[in-house]
Amino acid sequence: MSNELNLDYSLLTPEFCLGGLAALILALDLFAPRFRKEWLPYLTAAGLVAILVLSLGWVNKESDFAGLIFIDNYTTFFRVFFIASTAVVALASAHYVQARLSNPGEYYALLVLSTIGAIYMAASRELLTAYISLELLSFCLYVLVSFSTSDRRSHEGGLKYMLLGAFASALLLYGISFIYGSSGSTFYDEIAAAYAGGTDGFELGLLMGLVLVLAGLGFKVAAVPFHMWTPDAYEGAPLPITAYLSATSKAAGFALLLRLFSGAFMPVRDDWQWMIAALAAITMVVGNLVALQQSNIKRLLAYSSIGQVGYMLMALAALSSASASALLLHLSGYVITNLAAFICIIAWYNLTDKEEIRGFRGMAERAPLLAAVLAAALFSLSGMPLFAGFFTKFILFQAVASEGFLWLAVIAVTMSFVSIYYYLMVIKEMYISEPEEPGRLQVPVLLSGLAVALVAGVFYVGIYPRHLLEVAEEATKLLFA
Amino acid sequence: MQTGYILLATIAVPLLTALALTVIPSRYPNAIRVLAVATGFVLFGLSLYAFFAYQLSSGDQFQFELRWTWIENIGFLGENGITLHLGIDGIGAPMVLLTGIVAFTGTIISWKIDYRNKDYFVLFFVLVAGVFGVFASLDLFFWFFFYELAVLPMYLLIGVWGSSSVFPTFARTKEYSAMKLMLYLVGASVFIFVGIFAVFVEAGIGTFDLPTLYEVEFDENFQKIVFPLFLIGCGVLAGLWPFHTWSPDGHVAAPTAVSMLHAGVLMKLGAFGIIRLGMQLLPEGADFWMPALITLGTVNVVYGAISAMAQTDLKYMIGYSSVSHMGYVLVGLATLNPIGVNGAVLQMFSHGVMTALLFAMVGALYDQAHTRDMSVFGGLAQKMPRFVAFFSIAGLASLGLPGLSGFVAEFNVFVGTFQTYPALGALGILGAAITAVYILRMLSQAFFGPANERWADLKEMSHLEQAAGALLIAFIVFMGVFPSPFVDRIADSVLRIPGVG
Amino acid sequence: MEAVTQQIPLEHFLVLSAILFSLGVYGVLTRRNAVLILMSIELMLNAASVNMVAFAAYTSPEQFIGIIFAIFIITIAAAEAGLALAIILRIFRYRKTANVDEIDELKW
Amino acid sequence: MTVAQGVFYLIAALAVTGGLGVVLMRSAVHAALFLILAMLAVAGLYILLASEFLALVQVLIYGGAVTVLLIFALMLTRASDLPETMVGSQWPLAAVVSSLLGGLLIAAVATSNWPGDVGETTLVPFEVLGDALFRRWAVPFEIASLVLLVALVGAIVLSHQDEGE
Amino acid sequence: MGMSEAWLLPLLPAGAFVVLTLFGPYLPRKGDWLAIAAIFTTFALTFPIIADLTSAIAEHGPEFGGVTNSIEWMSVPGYLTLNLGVHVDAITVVMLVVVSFVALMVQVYSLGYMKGDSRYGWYYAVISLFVASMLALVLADNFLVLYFAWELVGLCSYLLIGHYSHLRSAAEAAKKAFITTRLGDVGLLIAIILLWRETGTFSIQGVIEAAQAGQIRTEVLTASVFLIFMGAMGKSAQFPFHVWLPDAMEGPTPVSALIHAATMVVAGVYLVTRTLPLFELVAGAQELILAVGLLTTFLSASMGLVMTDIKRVIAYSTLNSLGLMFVALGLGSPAAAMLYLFAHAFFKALLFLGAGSVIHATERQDVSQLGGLWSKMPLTGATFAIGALAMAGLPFLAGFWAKDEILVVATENRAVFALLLLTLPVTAMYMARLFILTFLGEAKEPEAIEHAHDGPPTMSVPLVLLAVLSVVAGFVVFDQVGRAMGFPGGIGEIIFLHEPEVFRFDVAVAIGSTLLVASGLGVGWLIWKERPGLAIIAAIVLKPVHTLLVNKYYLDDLYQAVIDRVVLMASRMLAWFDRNVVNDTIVDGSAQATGFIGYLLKFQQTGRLPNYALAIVIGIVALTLVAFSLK
Repeated sequence: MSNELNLDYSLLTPEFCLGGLAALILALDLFAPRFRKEWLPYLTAAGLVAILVLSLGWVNKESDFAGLIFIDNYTTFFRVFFIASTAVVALASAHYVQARLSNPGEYYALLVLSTIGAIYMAASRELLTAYISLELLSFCLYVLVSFSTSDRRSHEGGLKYMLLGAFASALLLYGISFIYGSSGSTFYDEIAAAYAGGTDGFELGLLMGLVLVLAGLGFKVAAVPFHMWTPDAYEGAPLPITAYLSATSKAAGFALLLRLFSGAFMPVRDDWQWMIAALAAITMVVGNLVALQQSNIKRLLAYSSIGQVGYMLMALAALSSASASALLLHLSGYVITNLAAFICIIAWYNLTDKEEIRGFRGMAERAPLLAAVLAAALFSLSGMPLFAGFFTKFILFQAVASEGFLWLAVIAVTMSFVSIYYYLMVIKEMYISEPEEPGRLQVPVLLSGLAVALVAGVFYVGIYPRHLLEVAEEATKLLFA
Repeated sequence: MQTGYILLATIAVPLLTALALTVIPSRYPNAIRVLAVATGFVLFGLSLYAFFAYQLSSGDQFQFELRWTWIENIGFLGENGITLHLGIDGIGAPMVLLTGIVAFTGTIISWKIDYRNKDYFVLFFVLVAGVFGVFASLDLFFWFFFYELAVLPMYLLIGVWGSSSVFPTFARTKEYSAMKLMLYLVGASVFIFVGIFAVFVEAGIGTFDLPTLYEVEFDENFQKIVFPLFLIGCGVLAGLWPFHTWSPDGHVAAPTAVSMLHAGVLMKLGAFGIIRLGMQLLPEGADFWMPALITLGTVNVVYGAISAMAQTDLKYMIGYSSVSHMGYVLVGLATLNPIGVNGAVLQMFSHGVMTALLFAMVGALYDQAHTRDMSVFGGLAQKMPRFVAFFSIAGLASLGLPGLSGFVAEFNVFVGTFQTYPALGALGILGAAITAVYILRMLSQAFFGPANERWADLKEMSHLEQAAGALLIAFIVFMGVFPSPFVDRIADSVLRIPGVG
Repeated sequence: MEAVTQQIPLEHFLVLSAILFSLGVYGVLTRRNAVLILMSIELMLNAASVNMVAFAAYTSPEQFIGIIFAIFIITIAAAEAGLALAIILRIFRYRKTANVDEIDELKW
Repeated sequence: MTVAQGVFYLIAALAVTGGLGVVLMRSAVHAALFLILAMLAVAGLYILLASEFLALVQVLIYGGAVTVLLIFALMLTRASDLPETMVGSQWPLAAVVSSLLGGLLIAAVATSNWPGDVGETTLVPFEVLGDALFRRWAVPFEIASLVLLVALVGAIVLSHQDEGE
Repeated sequence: MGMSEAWLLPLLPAGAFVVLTLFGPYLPRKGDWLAIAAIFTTFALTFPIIADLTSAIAEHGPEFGGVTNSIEWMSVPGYLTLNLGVHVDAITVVMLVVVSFVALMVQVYSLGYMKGDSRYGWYYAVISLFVASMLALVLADNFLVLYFAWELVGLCSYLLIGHYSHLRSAAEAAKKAFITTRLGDVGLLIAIILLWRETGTFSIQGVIEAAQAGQIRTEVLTASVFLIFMGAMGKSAQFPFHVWLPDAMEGPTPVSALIHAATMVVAGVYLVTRTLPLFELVAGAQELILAVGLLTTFLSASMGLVMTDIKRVIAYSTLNSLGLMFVALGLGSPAAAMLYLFAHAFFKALLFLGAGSVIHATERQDVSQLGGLWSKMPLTGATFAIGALAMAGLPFLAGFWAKDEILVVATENRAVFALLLLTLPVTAMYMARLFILTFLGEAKEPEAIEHAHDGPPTMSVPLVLLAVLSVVAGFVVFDQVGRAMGFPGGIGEIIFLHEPEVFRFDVAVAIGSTLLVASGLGVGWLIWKERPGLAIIAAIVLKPVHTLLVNKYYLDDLYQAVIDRVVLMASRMLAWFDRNVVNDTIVDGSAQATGFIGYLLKFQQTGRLPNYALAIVIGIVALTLVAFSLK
């Protein structure tokens, strides 16, 4: 490392602002109790949107902070991505938190803080920074998952998530130590340079490190067999946090994985490619098959998200510039879709207290808009056209096939076909089954608006995905420079 | 004037209508109906125009071409990576016309739906757009896109507006049928999807544009491996035995207009796909696998016909007869000679119109009688003479009576089959005779004979239904008497398929 | 005096940490009390730190990234312990148990 | 055998003993005490590796704060004397798997020829360390502070709610 | 109007059909006049054609092959061309006259007979369509058009048999007729395509020329010929396809006269006549025709003896006649067959229309309920008697000449000759029986005949015209008759154009056959008129035979059993197989298996944290083991 470190703190402005926003929220919560209940989510969202706009200022800029944090299009992409999804979750939480949770200030503050962790997972090009960012995100999520006082499931989910998370980060750290030991550095580019010079002397150590890193990060993104916390944490967590888990936490894991594997481990591609391919295959299969047997919508979506992770891992296995942008594309499509689905579920839960799939009976009668949006989201997840899922899957699978992993693509398509069944089961309850009790439900404008906006996004990506694909392309271009 | 905007309109108009319908408040059901039928009429007009404005001697393989770049030069996509490339050849033209006819009559038939008719029409038009899209797309991505789009609304259309059937020994709920249909069709798309991957990767030119890919010479072994993917994938949709069981159950459970579109048009997508993706893209693979297809196709014909004979439910009988008739299409395609393929395409059109008529009529009856069990009917001819007349014409067309469309198509198929596989051709003709048996049994049992008191208050079908039926009959007779407009278009394009002729 | 690194091979440190790590893993897998599981995890974290420091000392002492890393590991471990204990205590308060085998309402 | 080697093996023995105690002791409090032993041994290793600062931190934070916290938690959960602290039913499989893992790890580290094995140790001065920590590694440092903040807030929230009940 | 414009003939009634179908209900009198006008014009137009043909024959001599005129219908360029075309030659012309004249008679007759029918207009429409199709059939220059028309006449037959659709029996009979003939059609279609495959043409003349030039492989030709014959057997109700014809009597009687006596059922004869050169090339083909013809003749003659339904008896007599025509064809004399066909059309139509008048007047059609009508309906009785005698073959009536020609031809084959002679008295007997039981003796149900009287002129005029023709039609075989009527070359020449020798008359055969017929009539008179007890005694003495005959040799029952037991059972089994094996087991089974795997897999989620951790470690160990072993 040269001596002239670039310590330009202005590069980190958005995150400082996020930190400030979190502090502001905490402070308001503490000192202005009257204010807190109604306005905090809106304040959070407004602040996040402002920061989002601010972070757009780094579009097409390229710089780094001390070699640790890289501000390039990839980072900017994920800044926007994470801040936006946090904003959505914050808004979606408004009614839920007010009605069911205490300590809203901490809730929103933790959401905002976790965003910083997620962003730096994407931005860091150094293992320590990445690790710490990961922990920041994880800590926030541990707390948020167990945030509900009254719900025993929340405690249990939190406990499992927390302990297993700590276990996984121990594994990750141990793996990182091998990487560090074998390359002499924790900077991605230096690791890559070291490995490019040959790995003959320390093959096994390197493999060990790769396996452990993969396990640690695989845990974060819920790859089978490191996934087992997922359904429990999803089910236990307060609903908006389940949405957040499925969106930001997953995306951040992939952001990290993508930058790490493309930046540091590319020279030893042969060593890890098959591992990820194997994980991808088994993840897709297990996630989708077990989802067939679920009766709780949160658990269903947990397993469905595991299945989706399998698809995304495929792109990682077939790592190339094309598949990386396909991965980003799919990730964005998936998150938008999933958030849309969760908004509907949250709204429905707010109104009816039901989260069993059976509880969605007659939703089309009682809340047609929500039902339509949820159906669209589920269709999108299953990969039906007009919706984002079709295009993103098409591109993703095609990219994987183009890299010589046709067999993985075949499994993916097959599993994607299996997934139709359980999505349709939900749609069936909503549209075909008779409602348990009659009467239209009054859905708050905020949630309806949010749902419509997200589903518009789903359509936009599904019908004219060119822009998003170009953005993803721009974002990943430098990873392979 | 030939312009690809016609084709674009056939896709865009139903989609925009679907969008517009979502805006109309559901408390104006009649406004919704009027808009739907008007759209159906426009689609009919557009497809009619596309069919007749198709120029016979233009020399271009595809006409009405339109190319909008959608995405290119990104990632693995090269120049013209994904383009909204529309165009029809002589095979696509009658298919577009068929879709127009069935969509229009389908909207008319759907007039009387009043349970959530807005949602119904929205889904219906999405389905229609998908079907038009498949027939008009010259880009693998969009082909697949529209294919899935056509499948998308099926679950709800059947699940919400469909009907369950209960028989003494078994029952088929609409949920079951809808689910099976969806899974089958999406499962079929798995094969197509994989085939598309393989073709794209193997071609290695970064484009999904079909005409461009047609220029590529694929390795023979590759063709042999990939062709079955398209064959099975598309074959499922075409009701290929033994992947046919979705179709009778699905048709029975679906609401009338959806059955019409489904049996009439959607099943043709499969056969169309075998031509577009299979035969045109991978001629050597086709050559290698066609003996298998012709065998299965013959099984389809005979198996479907015999199964139809045992049915007591009118719709099931028609459903199995569709399996049988689609067998002719498959057999015709598998002959790989111009006559047989020509016959197959004719049969696609013919069966489409005819089966749409059959389903429309069954629907008209079911709406009044609330049963489709042919053994409880009798003497309907006295109460509903026009209904019976329409039904009989459809039935006669389906048993291949000369002067109606079925004969022209089947005759070509037979002649084509005899050129290469005389024994199978004879079996096919026997299948036609069996068709006569079950059709006539049904007519005799349900419609003739002494009037049954139970049905004393049945009324003649409505004027709307009569209009729809008359339109369909007009095309059945038109093609039966004057097939040249169809054959001229089809033959020209069939002769361009590599490996045929 | 010869540096320690010349007297003791790097592998010895690594093997020691591997043993500690495996013990920690074993503890996580077998202990039923959540607090004891946490303790086993701390053992694993220590093993990782030992690795880091050993690698730092042997392979790139001028950069001492490993040492920095170890500092952070300790920090995180402490925070982790605190947070985990809060969660465990709450579970205990509601269920009167910290036995992870009994905390299995969420399954399947 | 040099002094350093002797010291190393002694410390190693202590560390392993501590580790074994943590995972095997029937009494939870005893296990905690063995954890302290293991951590102190690790601190010894740090000193051997010329990282006094780290050793200090290890003793203070781990040996002091963390362990006390753990013991405190054990007391609060009144778990020390209950049989449930003993091994779970999957211990045979766990034993096999962990020893396999251990074996693989040892095989990996032992057979590897780690690059850049310089063979000399330099003490990292406190000020250099501090400088690096606050300049070069400022970002992780900041994030770590956020992590601590989150842990703090989290712990407060989670226990505060309980009292609100 | 010459032979080339013959395509116009079918178009006239076809046009009437279209107009009647679309606008029938809005036309005065439901448009019957339009149908009759169309058929009358058609009939009138046949004369210029005959004149054109006879002058062409006079000009070109007997080698004149006819005139063909065709247009393209559809084509796959270079592979398949389908033409629509007409071919006019001697055989065609005979058929044209028969069809258009009988059709005209029947339509006029129907004015009275069908009056008041609820589907009067539809009846006329279908009759028009039938005439159009039948004309197209006989005019067809290629197999495709022939098949086209062949199927359409079948359809019209179906529609008309089922005209009284409210009767279960009519609906069933219509179905039976269509399906049975369709089975034969399968053969015809296969033959057409096989021949096309060999020769590349659908043209009948083209195929025959190719066959004669030896361009068709023997096995294909053999197969085709037998398949063509199968089609002919179906349409002409030859054994074993004969079962539909008696049932077809469920239709209105004029329809039976037109379709099931004079025209459609002889289409098979016409087809074989047309393609006889093909049969001649195949060993055994003609013998088969002969055998089938004889068998049908015998079966039907014997069954005619015991039937009591007036129309059915006539139907069996039709079978009898059709059998004779096939015998003639089998003996290699199309001229004899055509001659019989020509004469048969008139007297059989006459018989049916006469029976129609009886039914119309009495509303009964079982001879056991009739009798004594002679006094009430003298005109009907007289014309019916002429028809019956012509059928029996009494000298100088139309049937006589034709039958004798067949016998003359048969003299070359003693066995056949003997068998034919045997049928003569039987035929005469049952015709006598029919006439006697209907018109003579006591009325068995007096109230039935109380108000019976001859029909209105629309019904009687056709009867009279047909009766006249039944008497004189035979004379056309003599060229002098034709010349007298102003046709150059005579009419008989038309029929015998392709025969080595024209009409032969063997006095010995004539006398012999006349004696046999007379004895048959005499026996009939004796049994049913003079000694009615004899019939009862015979029925008792020959009870097994009687039962066998009444039950139609149990053939209908056999067929029904095969259909019920075998075909329907098989189809039910297949449907069961499809539902339970293909669908429920294989399809649903694989879906359930997938679900079951999911069910098993979900139990990995035990809810216990140590298990989760164990899974993670196992995953790591497994990956590492594989990774290490790969190295």
